[in-house]
Amino acid sequence: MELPGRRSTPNRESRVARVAVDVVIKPEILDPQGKAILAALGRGGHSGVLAVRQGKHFDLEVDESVSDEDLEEIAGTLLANPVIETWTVTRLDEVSASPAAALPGAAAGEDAAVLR
Amino acid sequence: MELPGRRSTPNRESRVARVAVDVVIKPEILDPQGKAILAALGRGGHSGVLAVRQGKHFDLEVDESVSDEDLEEIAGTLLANPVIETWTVTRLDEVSASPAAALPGAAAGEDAAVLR
Amino acid sequence: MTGSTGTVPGTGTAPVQDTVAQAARTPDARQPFRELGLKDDEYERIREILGRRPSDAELAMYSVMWSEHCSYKSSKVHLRYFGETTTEAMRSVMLAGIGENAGVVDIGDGWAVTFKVESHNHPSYVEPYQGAATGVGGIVRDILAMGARPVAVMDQLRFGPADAPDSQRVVPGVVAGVGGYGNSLGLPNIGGEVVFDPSYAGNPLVNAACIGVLRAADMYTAHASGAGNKVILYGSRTGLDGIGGVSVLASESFASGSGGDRKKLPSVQVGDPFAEKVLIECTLEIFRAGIVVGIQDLGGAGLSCATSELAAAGDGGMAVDLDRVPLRASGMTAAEILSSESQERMCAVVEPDKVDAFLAVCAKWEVEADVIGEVTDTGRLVITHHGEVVVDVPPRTVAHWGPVYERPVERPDFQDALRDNGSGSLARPAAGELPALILRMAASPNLCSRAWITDQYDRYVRGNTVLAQPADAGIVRVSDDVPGGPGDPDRPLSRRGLAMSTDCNSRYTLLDPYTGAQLALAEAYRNVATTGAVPLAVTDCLNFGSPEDPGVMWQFQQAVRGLADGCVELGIPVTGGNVSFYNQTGATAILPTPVVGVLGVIDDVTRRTVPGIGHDTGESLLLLGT
Amino acid sequence: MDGDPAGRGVRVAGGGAARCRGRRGRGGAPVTATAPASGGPRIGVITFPGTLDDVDAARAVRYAGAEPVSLWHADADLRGVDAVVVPGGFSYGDYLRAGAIAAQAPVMRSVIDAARGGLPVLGICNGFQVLCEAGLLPGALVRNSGLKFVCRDQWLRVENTSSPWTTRYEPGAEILVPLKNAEGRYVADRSVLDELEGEGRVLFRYIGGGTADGPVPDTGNPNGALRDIAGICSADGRVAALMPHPEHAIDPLTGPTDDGLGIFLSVLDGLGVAA
Ligand SMILES: Nc1ncnc2c1ncn2[C@@H]1O[C@H](COP(=O)(O)OP(=O)(O)O)[C@@H](O)[C@H]1O
Repeated sequence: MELPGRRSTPNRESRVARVAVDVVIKPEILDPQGKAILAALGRGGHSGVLAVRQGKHFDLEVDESVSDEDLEEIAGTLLANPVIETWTVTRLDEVSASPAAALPGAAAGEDAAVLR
Repeated sequence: MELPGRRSTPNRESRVARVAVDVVIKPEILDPQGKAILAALGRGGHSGVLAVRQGKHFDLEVDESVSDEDLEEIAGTLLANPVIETWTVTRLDEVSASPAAALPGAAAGEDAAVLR
Repeated sequence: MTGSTGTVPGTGTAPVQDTVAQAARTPDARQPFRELGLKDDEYERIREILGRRPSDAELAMYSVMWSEHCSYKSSKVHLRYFGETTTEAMRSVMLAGIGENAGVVDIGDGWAVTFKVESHNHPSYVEPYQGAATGVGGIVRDILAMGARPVAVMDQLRFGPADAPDSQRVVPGVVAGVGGYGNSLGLPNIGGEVVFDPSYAGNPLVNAACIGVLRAADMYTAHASGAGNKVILYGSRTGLDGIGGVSVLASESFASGSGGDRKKLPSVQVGDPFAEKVLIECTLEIFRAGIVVGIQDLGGAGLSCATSELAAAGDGGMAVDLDRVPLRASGMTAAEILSSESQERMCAVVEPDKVDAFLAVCAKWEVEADVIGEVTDTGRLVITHHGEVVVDVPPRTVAHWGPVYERPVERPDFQDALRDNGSGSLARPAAGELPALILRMAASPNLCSRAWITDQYDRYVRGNTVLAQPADAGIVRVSDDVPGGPGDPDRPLSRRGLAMSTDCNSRYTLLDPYTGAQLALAEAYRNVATTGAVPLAVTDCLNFGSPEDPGVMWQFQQAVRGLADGCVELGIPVTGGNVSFYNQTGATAILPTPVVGVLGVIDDVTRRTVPGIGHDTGESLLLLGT
Repeated sequence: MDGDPAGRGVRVAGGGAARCRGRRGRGGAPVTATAPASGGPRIGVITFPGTLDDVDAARAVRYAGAEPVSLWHADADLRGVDAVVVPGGFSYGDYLRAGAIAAQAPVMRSVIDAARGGLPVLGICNGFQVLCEAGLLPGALVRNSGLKFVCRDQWLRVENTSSPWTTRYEPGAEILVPLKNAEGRYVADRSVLDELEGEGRVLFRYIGGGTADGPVPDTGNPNGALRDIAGICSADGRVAALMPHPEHAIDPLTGPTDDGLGIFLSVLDGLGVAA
């Protein structure tokens, strides 16, 4: 069974790296979601939270052919919209190529099969 | 002037902490956005990217009244839906209460204030 | 009210701000008026009006208000033709016409309708989703400002070739933006257009229309009268987004630059449809409570426009204290606060004893509201910031004294060749080729199903949509949203409905702008009439290239005349519209695209004609006309 | 299977709740609202900031013969209503997650309590999302698999006709109602899905998009919902929710059919017995 969201089972020999890309709306641009969440936290009694900005978080798995420059390009052209967003790229721990290990708690189940 | 998107200008004496909360959809649940991005990366020649999952990233500023348990509760009851998502809470550097310092790269006061 | 509330922070690091006093002291200080889009003679004119150089804040105000987008400086002399040709009979249905936020038409039974089309072309090229979304947001606020409940939207789209690489970015983004915003407002999308043509490749057109319904007696106009009345800004906070959008983006070029030395800011506005939905309900509740004198939406040119237009339409002056404007960013200059195009804001004039009631309604909807000034009897618009006067101008000079240009008009040389290049020389398909030809045509981007687009738009919400896609005109039942709520037994459902269609074939318009505009009018008129509705009034959105090109001005002049003459012929008035110039890539203009919208009324929506042929066997097929 | 079968006490309003497929959605006079007798059933309709289809839900309640009572998100008082509808829209802009912020509103705390005490509650679209986020129904609704907002006429099969909200339908009835959402894909753990199926708590399943003439082939599930689930209910059946909009199918003038009216008539039948 092919796992969803994966190009193919990577070569067992190759190293697969996990990369996190965080994309946030530029500070001068309105973040209506952050605003709504802050208000909800206030109503819920969490007045110690002073500010909230919401952005996107991407978990990537890349093989060793992907350089840092590639990652910057991917982030800046596809994952983020440079007109309104900024981003950070973080390489996490290198992980083994076993698909099961790459995703935390990825238990095969009915859903995995439906994910087409 | 009251700062927008901020409950109030924090007391200059108090410490403000930055917290990142990353929320991702559980692996067994379809992530159509991640799938679409992976396909677009393939078309764009980035075949070294093997998997993509999209989630949410929250930047919070909290005062010292907010404990780690509070953060867990905020993440688990509001920011994430435990039925479909998992989350991680990361306390970043403690920052001073000066709004300007609260956001990375917030060079001018203008940017930091726009947390709405 | 005097500007005594704020003082310059004594940090010593705060930038010295240009004030009116400073402007008087330093008459020769150089100002970046050209970067703000003002011509030398326009700048001179401002100095003449003020008897001194303008302060930075004044310069910002004049430059946005005198931009093509806000002042109609190139189109004004031609648009007058609409007024000149409107007869008394045509005028009789109009409660408000050109010049108001939107035209208002009497539809009988005490109901009135306001409707308008507007463009958001350039922003939608830069950032398709947000550009299109805020385009919808802007036109909806225009309608709301008339005191009407917005009841439906439509969108008119023009893109480059469907298979062009940039179309993959622009088309889905624009459609998602139109849907994302309109759907979240709960406004049914009842129709529109999509056309693909190479001339739009670097300059897509995103026009959006909105229809609103009000009781004729409840019409509001934007004016600030009555010295002592309070000026209230409510809605979202004012931030740095969209600064320079009007003077730079919506006029001369895509190049950005706000003129000051503030670092470059993106000239995009980000919409918050949720904030707008709440703003709509809050504003309608304010209208219902009768606690407002006049109201104005904040669109292009933000507070510059709202304050100067409100004051100019009133009977005195206005004093505004910018320290009371709730901001999203610290350290904003007066010029920035005045030019910000932050979305989802409105400005109201309220009698002092109604202010508390006004603020209470805002609090109920969790809408931020602040008194930022008051109406005065000075005849001047005086704006203070940090305790100093930064603007002191006669409001009409900002709002209405913009330059008026008689741009050169010249029929292009290519026009004859174009006209003579008829279809006569084209090969005719043999009879046997027709089936394949029809299939090819049906599959072409300009003729194929629009379901990919219309499936992303909510056409059902509010429950009054009687016709929408694939009909040629949309129909909404006049709202039953009246006291007592939907289906109130004391208020039986109205059977009255509104029909609207917008059309434009820009290839026809290129061949002959005069006739092209008339064909657009005729098509929209027919589309409304064939639903069973009676056409009543017209709005338009005139999308053209650079007015500095005499050939484009000729197209524009011809299209206006054609449309106006056609309206006389049909006996229905143009009640308002919008002009969008500078739609070109380099020296190449888009096809002249005068989008025409016709509004009609149907007395009994149950009698509307449903589109399509052959619902029942045995029906006859008749061909009418020539 | 055209026509209303006799003998089940069908109350006809505006052509009656469709138990069947095949009514063509054109023509027909608008149903005149029947004024409910005072003291008759009252059904609450909640408005959150950003709620859109509250006017439609109120209209549907009125069409069915009950009195709609508007309930405000910030007000915990349910005003003594006999049932509650949580309508569609984008409460709080759908920011964060659809329904997440609304689920914490004061009115929802009262709804949760009342539902535990047996008050019938119907969630429509955003209301379904709110009920899941509030823990009244299992599972969650996530982004449509096609990533786009989908507005279309949707055929559904009524899978359970014994819940208080579905008694007016014949077993296996197929109905056509509008669907419009961006986050309508129902997901839940397999064990939850099995439980729902086992207990007959799947109320509606997607069949396909189409017209009053019938579903168009290959258009089945509009959003990737697991097991084609369009609507579910609580163990006692009294809390029910669906993504499609029955309140937009109460009159062929403004919707594809009047098939949706049956939901509102069903709950009134139950209340009538109780009253
Ligand atoms: N951008 C759009 N937004 C909303 N509805 C649209 C849009 N484009 C087309 N439509 C609708 O789709 C249907 C078919 O459009 P079109 O093919 O342009 O019709 P026609 O060729 O008959 O003018 C019409 O009901 C029209 O209103």
